[in-house]
Amino acid sequence: MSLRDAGPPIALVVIFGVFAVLSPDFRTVSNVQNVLDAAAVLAVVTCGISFVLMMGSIDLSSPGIMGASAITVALLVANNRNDNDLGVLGVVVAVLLAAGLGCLSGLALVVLKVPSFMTTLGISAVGLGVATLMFAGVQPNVSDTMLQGWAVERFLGLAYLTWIALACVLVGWLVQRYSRLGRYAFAIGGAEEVLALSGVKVAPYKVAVFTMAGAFYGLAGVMVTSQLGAGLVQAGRGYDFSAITAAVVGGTLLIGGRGGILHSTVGVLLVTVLTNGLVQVGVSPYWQGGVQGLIVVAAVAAAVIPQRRRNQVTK
Amino acid sequence: TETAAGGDDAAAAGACEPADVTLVGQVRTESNPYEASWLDGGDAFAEQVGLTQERLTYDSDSTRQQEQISQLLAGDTECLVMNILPNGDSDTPPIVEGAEAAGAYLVTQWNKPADLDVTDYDSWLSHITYDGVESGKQIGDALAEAIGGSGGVVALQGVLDTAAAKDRFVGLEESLAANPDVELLDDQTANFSRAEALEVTKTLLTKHGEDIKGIWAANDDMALGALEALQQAGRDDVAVVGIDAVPDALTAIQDGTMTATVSSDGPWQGGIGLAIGYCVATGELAVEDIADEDRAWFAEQFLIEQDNVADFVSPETSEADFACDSLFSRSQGSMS
Amino acid sequence: MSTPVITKPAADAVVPVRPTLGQRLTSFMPVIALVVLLAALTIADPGFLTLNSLTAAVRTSAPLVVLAAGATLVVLCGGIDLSIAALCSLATVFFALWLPDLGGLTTVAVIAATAAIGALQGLAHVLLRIPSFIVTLGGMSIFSAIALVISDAGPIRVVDRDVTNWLTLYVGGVVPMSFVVALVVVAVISLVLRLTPLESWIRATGYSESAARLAGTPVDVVKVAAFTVSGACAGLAALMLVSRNFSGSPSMADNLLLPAVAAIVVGGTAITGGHGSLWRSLAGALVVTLLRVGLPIVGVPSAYEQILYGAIIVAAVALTLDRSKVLIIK
Amino acid sequence: MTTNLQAQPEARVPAPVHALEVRGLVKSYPGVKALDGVDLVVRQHEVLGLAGENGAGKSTLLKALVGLVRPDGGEIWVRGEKVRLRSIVDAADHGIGMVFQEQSLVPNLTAAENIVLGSEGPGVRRGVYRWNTMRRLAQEQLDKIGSHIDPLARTDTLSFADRQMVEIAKVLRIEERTSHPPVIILDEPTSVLESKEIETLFTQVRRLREFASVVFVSHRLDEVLDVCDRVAVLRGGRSVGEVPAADAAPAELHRMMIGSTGGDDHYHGASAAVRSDERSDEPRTPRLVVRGLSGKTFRDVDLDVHAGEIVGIVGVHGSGREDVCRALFGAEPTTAGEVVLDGERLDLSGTRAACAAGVGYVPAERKTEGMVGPMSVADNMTLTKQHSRCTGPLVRPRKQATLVDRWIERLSIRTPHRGTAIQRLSGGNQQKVVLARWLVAGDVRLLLLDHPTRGLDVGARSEVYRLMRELAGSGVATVLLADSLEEAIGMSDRIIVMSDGRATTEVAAPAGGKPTPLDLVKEMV
Ligand SMILES: Nc1ncnc2c1ncn2[C@@H]1O[C@H](COP(=O)(O)OP(=O)(O)OP(=O)(O)O)[C@@H](O)[C@H]1O
Ligand SMILES: Nc1ncnc2c1ncn2[C@@H]1O[C@H](COP(=O)(O)OP(=O)(O)OP(=O)(O)O)[C@@H](O)[C@H]1O
Ligand SMILES: O[C@@H]1[C@@H](O)[C@H](O)OC[C@H]1O
Ligand SMILES: [Mg+2]
Ligand SMILES: [Mg+2]
Repeated sequence: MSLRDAGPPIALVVIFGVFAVLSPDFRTVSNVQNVLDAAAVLAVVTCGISFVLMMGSIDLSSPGIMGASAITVALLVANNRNDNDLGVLGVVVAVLLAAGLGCLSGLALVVLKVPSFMTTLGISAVGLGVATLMFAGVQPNVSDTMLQGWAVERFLGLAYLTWIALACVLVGWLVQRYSRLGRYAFAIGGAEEVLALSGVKVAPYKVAVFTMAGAFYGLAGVMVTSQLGAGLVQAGRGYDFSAITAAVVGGTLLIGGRGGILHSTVGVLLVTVLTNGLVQVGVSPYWQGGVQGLIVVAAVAAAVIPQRRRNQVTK
Repeated sequence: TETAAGGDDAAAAGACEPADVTLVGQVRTESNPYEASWLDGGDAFAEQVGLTQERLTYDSDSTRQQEQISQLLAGDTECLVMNILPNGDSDTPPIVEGAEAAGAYLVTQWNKPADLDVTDYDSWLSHITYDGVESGKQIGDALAEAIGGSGGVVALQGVLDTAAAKDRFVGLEESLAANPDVELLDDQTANFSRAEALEVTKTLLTKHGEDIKGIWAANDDMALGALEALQQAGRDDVAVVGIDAVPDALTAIQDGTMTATVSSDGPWQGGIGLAIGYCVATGELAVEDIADEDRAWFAEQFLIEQDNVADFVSPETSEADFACDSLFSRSQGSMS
Repeated sequence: MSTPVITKPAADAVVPVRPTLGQRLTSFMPVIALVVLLAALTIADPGFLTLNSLTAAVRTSAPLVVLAAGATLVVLCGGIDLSIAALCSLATVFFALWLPDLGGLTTVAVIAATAAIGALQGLAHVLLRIPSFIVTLGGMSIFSAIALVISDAGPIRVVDRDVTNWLTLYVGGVVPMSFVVALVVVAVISLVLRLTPLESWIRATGYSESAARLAGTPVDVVKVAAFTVSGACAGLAALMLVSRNFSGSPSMADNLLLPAVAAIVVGGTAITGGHGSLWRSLAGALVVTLLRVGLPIVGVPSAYEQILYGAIIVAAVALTLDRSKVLIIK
Repeated sequence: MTTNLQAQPEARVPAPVHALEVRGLVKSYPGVKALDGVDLVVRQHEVLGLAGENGAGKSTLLKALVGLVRPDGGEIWVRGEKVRLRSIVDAADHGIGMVFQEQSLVPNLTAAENIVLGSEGPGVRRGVYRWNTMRRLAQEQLDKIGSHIDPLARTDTLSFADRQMVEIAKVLRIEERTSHPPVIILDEPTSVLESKEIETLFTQVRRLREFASVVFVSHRLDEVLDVCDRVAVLRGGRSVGEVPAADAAPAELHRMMIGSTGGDDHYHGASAAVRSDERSDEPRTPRLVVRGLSGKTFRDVDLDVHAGEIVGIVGVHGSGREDVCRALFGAEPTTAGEVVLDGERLDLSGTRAACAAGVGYVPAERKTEGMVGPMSVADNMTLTKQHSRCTGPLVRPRKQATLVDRWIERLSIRTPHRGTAIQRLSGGNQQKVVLARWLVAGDVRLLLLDHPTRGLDVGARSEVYRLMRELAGSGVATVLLADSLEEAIGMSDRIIVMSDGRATTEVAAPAGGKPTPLDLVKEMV
């Protein structure tokens, strides 16, 4: 990591330090575990969105895709609505469905040439619609022990879900570093037109990235279902903007071609530490959102100071 | 320049043929079990009178609710009956004024500014709600009792700018005053949401640890989220209470994992609003004949605990509930 | 200059330059999309196409048009303003709180305040070099918090309706005043851009900020101005909401953010900046409004409504975006 | 000189199979016929030069040869076989590859990845990168051209010239792709290279001839004649003839390009055209006085430029001369120093202040910094001096039209219309528009020109020279970062040599007393 990338990790350490000083409750081992557990779902969503952001596109589809996958998995594993008991297969189907929805936004982008901002917004609505259809007015509650166990059982002090998230980050990092898909996603953000001049057809890679992102959101939807013990249409509410915030705070910028999974993960931790810390130090619930917004802006400002140039373009 | 929308035939009560009546039920979303059951109740009533209900949802979006209603009122309003769940208190006045100008029959539930008086209007037939202060206090007391009268509790508030959230919290404060040994360790909002409640509860559990003996949640969805958090933290010594009597909460009470909830009867709410409107529209009931205390009233509610939960597991609405002469039988009295 | 060294090549005269039919069509696409949608809704429910119904729809669209119009300027500069909806909610609270003291001046005071807040965000963006996405995302949560605190987390009734009443009147008995105001906003801003150097400054900034800067374009001033107008528009939209709801509330307009951005994109304005116009956003806002109110009213069940909404906005953009102006679609 | 010393395939088989043949190629764009029936033959093992004015259609033709432009009519034959080239991959499979006029590397990838991009071969197995193989593959290409850059360096950390080398290394990958002798197209590869790098490139080109055919485009006609075997000339989208390089002179080529016996040879005769020198005796206050200017990449720079004077700054990469220019325009922060323009302190805080004070700047990176691509020629031209098209605060379209048309005429800008998007113009014509931007109002006092003739054809170039002199004649002070040493000498009255961020020497270059390039190079090292 170059000096340019050091801003967000430093900000993370500083914010962690400040909360640790301010609140004895914050600096306990169990709270650190809690922070890591709480970061799990956001980390998985952010894994997916990071590849999209690296391409210079944007993705607002996580609320819909997570909702659809949450309901799907809840209806496929052992539950109170039907006699299904597919177990892991149910998880796989939910993730595949999510990947399919992601693929649709990618296809609409490259085939219809509609900006991703819109295609993903549209797909989010479609996902919510599909989820609402399947929900059909009765809450599907999960009785599958495996899925419930993910949220409850622990290994080395961390919930299984947290280990799943760690695995996702690792996979994401490997994809980014060692796969053509990952490197091309990065290159598309750097200079898409050049790839075409080099004879690379970018469209399949774009579709693949959105598909992969969809799969990550799908897994995140499953994780939320595991945590809540029930399939909720709103399982993904708010994750679109929080994932983007986390990624950007960590240095995966919206212009594309910058940052990556590890950057974004730092951002996830930063955002989660903030949320947790503000409760721990007892900031009024009325002010929490505002203080969090302020600190995010300040953190990004601090991170960009070393990179500032006179004729720099900031969008 | 004068208003174009709406007809001048306002409140020509009782002129409608039963077959000409249009029934509209509007709630936030069909993806919430309580609100979905509300619309189902509306359907049941409609079927009972040989009509269908138009189901509208606005996705917890106040502007969208207003937009839908003004579009609705721009159509044929002569025999229009609306049973509406306003998103928040502030959403009620424009709905009421719109209905009044268009002459559509309106019943609202849950949210209304305290100083807005139903009797000032002709088309706004009735406003129904549950006494939030009362329910907040009831579950507060149940919680205090469950933890043996003393110990620390935390509160999960609803969407901060709704009357339901505020009233219920006032009820909790009353309960705390009556139980001086129960201490409120912390209060946070989880926006009536199960997912948010899960996160907030986890954080509160690490913050206050063993001090937490009970969790007071302003609705059942949050209570269920809190239960998940407790399970994940391996805590089975914490009492949890909520409001709404959604099926999952009732199951939890049966299992003994949850302590208490207060009934809100979704199917009945969905039917009764349409029934009042229908009776007036078809002339079986005149607005002037509705007693003032029935224009804005608290509906009957019950504290549900393990001993009486069986009575509430499958809420039934009967045709009798919606008969024009017994519309107000569940009233617990006028809103003060 | 003396002897012309370069001979004029003959090729120049060969092909006349005239926009092709296709090019002409693309600039009308937003309107075409609107008409097609209206026709489809009418076919689904013939009762939908009545004067009353259209009047209600344009009245409904007014705040969205104003919000989208302001934010279009920011988008044209290559940025984005995610704070408009939260700022608009905050402005409704300001209005309700200040009305008892300021009376008739409240309108001016609220719009000035939101313009100033917009300017502040613009300054933070250009001075601290933080992406507008982040500045305004932060702004969004900060404004919500402020609104929540100063309103004591609840709606505030507006009892004195005289100040906002004019917005609820109808011009000629049919055209809602609030929509007329929205049209005036779009027209005035568009004209000012067209008639002054502002338009080329904004486009240059949006298409290529560094080239614009090196050509001496006042890039920073232009951006701050765009955020200021966007803020002012949020204030004006707040006024329209208050006139309609008789109250201010800390979350009143929050849900208008995505529809407003959708309106801009559906109109065919490039989210990457440079290309687009306020007229397009006007058409886009009408399309979005028709979808929001039309689908449920013609009886589409709520789950299908969301699916249709998603599919139609994507299709609409596929129709309206002029791809010759936007080379790379991100 | 490189006359045909290398082995040419002398064996004249009855019907010689050409590496590449183009017959009657046609391509129209809205408002312009870019190719109007071009015929062209590229023989096996030759270096073919392609000359033509800006906008003559060279790039369009070459893009058609690599499948990027779909021609409206005509035929392309590769090694005796008629082909349709649908994409760049298609062309590569036929053994045709190209280095583009505008740089085309992915800035945030490594040089190695750029070199193998799109044809990674064993560098990627089943979608998985094998970094070591990738580096080796890239190193092989870099070795071919003797470049020493680190294959794993991120491309955006490389200098412009190094990036150009990466581009050439990349196109040479085509050798690996086909068993036939490839055709390698270089569209203005030298316009941004230093003389040493140019020599390296030429060595490469000559090496390539042994196993490939090369098509080479440059506006430096002496260079074209130097490296090529044969030169074909395009004019107005038509082939107007060809000459063997051995017995042609630049002037002759130029005549073919413009279709008339052009005037004097401005390219070589630049130093002759110098204005009155009576003023050199009496001392005057300089128009621009720079004292002790320091910034990130330069220190303690002193510089005087008189009204009507052209001062060239020369220096190698990293000499800091570009940044000095940018600093004077307020586009680069300074840490110390004072700049006075016409007796008034110049505000260096931003570009706008500089513009207002009458400073103009033409950046070297035209595509990203010089122009706003999708905007019209007219709007690009009046972007800076808005008042030139306004009355009060209001834009007057008629006024703008008249003004812009006058400048289009005056600088012979080839554009279908003033309303055409500037990105549709050829590079040279774009540059003229960018230059015109500073002239439309007639109020510029100091012009900072960073490679103002980069990519311009001979005619356009002399037009720009003439313009610079005319401006100087009207009192404009000019700072010139020239495209070549010859240009610097020819155009400047004085030359400042910069190295390592400092102005080291000053060399007078009055008309009649010009230093030789060698004199300057001595000062530079
Ligand atoms: N994409 C395009 N759209 C419209 N016109 C174009 C396009 N590309 C090229 N042209 C026009 O075609 C003509 C030939 O352009 P081309 O780029 O081939 O010239 P060139 O000979 O390479 O010039 P230069 O020496 O300046 O690079 C020019 O008039 C140019 O404006
Ligand atoms: N070693 C050298 N021998 C001969 N001429 C040289 C040498 N180095 C530089 N020059 C000449 O000096 C001038 C500037 O050189 P250069 O090519 O570096 O320009 P540039 O690419 O714009 O500069 P830079 O890249 O400084 O950052 C040119 O005219 C070039 O021909
Ligand atoms: O749970 C309900 C909540 O969703 C609504 O906002 O208000 C009433 C509550 O009981
Ligand atoms: Mg060219
Ligand atoms: Mg150089």
